[in-house]
Amino acid sequence: METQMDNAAARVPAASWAWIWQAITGLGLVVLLALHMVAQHFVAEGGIRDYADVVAYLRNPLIVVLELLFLITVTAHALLGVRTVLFDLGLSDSAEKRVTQALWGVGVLTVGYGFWLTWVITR
Amino acid sequence: MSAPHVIVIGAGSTGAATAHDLALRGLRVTVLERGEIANCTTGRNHCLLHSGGRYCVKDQESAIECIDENMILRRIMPDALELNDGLFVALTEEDLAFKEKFIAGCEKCHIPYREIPVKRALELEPFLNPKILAAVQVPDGVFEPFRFCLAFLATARKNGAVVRTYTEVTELARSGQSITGVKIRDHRTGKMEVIGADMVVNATGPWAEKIAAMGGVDVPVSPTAGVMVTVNKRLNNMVVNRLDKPSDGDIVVPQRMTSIIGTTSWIILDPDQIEIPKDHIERMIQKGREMLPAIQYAVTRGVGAAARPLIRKANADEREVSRTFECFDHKHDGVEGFVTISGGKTTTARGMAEKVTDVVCAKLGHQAECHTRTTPLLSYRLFYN
Amino acid sequence: MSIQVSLKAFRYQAGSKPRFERYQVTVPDDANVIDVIEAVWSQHDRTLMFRHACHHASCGTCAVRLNGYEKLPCIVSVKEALAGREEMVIEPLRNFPLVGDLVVEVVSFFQKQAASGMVITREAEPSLDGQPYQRSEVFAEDGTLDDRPYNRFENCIECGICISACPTMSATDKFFGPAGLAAIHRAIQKTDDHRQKSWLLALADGEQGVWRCHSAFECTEACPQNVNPAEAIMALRRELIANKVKKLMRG
Amino acid sequence: MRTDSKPRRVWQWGDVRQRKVGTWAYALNRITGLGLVLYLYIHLGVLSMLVGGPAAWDPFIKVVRSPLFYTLDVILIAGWLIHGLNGLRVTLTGIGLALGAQKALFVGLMVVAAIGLIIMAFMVFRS
Repeated sequence: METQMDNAAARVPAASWAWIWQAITGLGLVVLLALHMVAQHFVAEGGIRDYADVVAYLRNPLIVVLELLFLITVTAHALLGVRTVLFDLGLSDSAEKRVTQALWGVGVLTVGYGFWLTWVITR
Repeated sequence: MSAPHVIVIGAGSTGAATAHDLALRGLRVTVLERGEIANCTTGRNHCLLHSGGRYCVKDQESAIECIDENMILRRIMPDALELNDGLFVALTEEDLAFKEKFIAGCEKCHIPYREIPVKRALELEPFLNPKILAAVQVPDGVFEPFRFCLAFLATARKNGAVVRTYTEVTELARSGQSITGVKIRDHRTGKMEVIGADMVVNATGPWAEKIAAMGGVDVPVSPTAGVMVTVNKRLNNMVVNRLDKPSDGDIVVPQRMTSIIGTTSWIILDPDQIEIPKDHIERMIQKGREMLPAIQYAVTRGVGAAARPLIRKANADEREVSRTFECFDHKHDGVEGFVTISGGKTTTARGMAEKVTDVVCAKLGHQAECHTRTTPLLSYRLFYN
Repeated sequence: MSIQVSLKAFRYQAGSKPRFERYQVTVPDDANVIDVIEAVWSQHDRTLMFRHACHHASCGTCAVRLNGYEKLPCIVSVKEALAGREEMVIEPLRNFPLVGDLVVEVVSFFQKQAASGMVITREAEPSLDGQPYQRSEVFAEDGTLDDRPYNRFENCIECGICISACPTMSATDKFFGPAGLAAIHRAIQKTDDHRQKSWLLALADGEQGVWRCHSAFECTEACPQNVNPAEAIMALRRELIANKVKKLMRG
Repeated sequence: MRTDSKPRRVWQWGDVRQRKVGTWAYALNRITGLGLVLYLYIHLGVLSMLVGGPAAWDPFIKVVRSPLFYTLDVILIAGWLIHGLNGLRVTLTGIGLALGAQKALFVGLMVVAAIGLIIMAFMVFRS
């Protein structure tokens, strides 16, 4: 009985981290999205209208940090959400593993792309 | 050579317990049930694990069967019982006069009993009529009939039995004077089949007469209906019985979050067509209120009636008929390979199974002893695996 | 007094197409919906497959969808079922494999229930009326007196209604589901064994556990026995999160 | 025995017929969530035009400032509001808070979303 219990406990990985991160990033987004909108419309006076405005906007280092933080958070939240939806399709254990790995890849690429784009514009 | 094959018709408590006993003794078993497990007589019974108290005055044979089986079931299915005992309460001077006979009956049938002071009884059961004159405690209990059957069938399946629900027996196959199997319709697929068997056990309760007729024999079983009225509150901890001879509305069985008032008794022609008389429902509520007045504040949750199998005896009122069971070996009617087990109660199902399995084993020349008294049953949940 | 009831019932037999069939049956005016289903069987078609046993909401077999919603037909009156409509519609539960007609295969449900190890009987608790169950002296096996609390069956009758009502269960079977998680929660409440408790919590925290619930609360809405599985799931989550926070604080 | 096909089972997530308010919330959260993911990647894709400098970006911005795109903006904002506010309900109830009030909470938050949407729509079209 005891060994059976030990084995079972060892077999099931805690699935809570995904939910907890989803909640944390979700709450983070409420704040960051508001800042994202406010910053774009009010920090850049009259809103960001053309390319010159974009470059000017990103010259503020605080804005760059804010925007990149926003990108990381929104990507994490979005991909965790996609992961949940895919898992609810009733995938096999190995498919679940592959989905998680693939989404990590997509996430890294997305954030990397954001960093690269910021670098190209502000360079 | 493989073990003989026995078909059990009916998956109520009798069929379930019989399948378990047969499988435990090493026979190959197939259970055939036309609907869901326990869908009629057993499913809609009173859920009462009898102490035998109800029968200890007028029907001591049944009472002894009940208390013996009660004690066995406590050992073999301890997780599937509410064991809170029962009270027999006297409401009138007449009831009080019955008490002497009741206690003598308990002594005679070795049913543990204890008279408890009225004040104490009212402490234990706050909803009891405060006007009761006496209370006697006996080891009644409560089971859940569907799961009761599942526990037997789960264990039978582990021992190799095959259980087929939604499979209706349409004819008995015979060769000369022997029953050689059954013809069935599998309702899942609509297909007809013939299944061969070395022995067919008719465990169909009040339908026993119908199945026996397929084999060209007769069994004296009368379908007798009884009404149960369930209210949406649990008003008693223990089973509450009227301290009197058996009558309508003489018992309130608590189960889960509800209390079940029972029962009436009338002979019916067809166990498939029961019309519940409205006055019976009213009478149940009215009689129940005499013992537990709070019933008037509860809402009726469900009303059920099912046919019980009563073994006919000449010139007896249906309340007077013994609740005991009987096993009919149809070789006495000139038919081999066919046995009927009927009568009895869910409480005595294991005992009925033992008796019919003894008969089956003797007929088949299969040497095996009964071990169901001491074999713990599997969890009912394991029926589904 | 008898009344005529119209109903539309889902019919399916292995190898043929599912369809709806209309029936008219005669039942007493105070009948419940299970009596209507039984009347279809006894008055029209003896091949109709449906589950039923106790007719008072204890066995949990008869659960179907009545007019679209999960119900126990044994405790819903015909009057309620026909309120504002000409005919009632009876279909099998969702999210289970279909055996035929109104019968679904509940094996997966009982396997999930068994995972918790919760037994069917519970120690006595305050009844619905708020009246406490009191301790009684009852008989031991040897006939002597024995002190033991009252017991009773669990509220959950394992009818499968919550599984049918849960939107997450519609596409995945890798979820203990509302009843399964409520059972784990009950088993945690019942045990004093520390190891058993943490094993059960790990089960709830696992990949088939509480994190697959996405807060639709349909289980609690539909449960005929007021088990409130959603609350049990959220209580498990709260405990799991609290444990994690405590662990973090301790480093 | 018959089991529904996977696509049919997946469809049942979004099938809110014969369901109570909880499934409405569930389905809305899924649909808005997936829509927002789609938007996120379209948005990131569009931003790649910035690499082409003012010659690529400025004409595009002119196109975007049209009633059609403003309407799309309003739909986007509706998605944010519904998903964000419902997410608040999921998080609160998910840690055991406001369990008894989950239905009222959903309805209340959706009313807030509707009011917020009207204000935001007004702001979008005025700018």
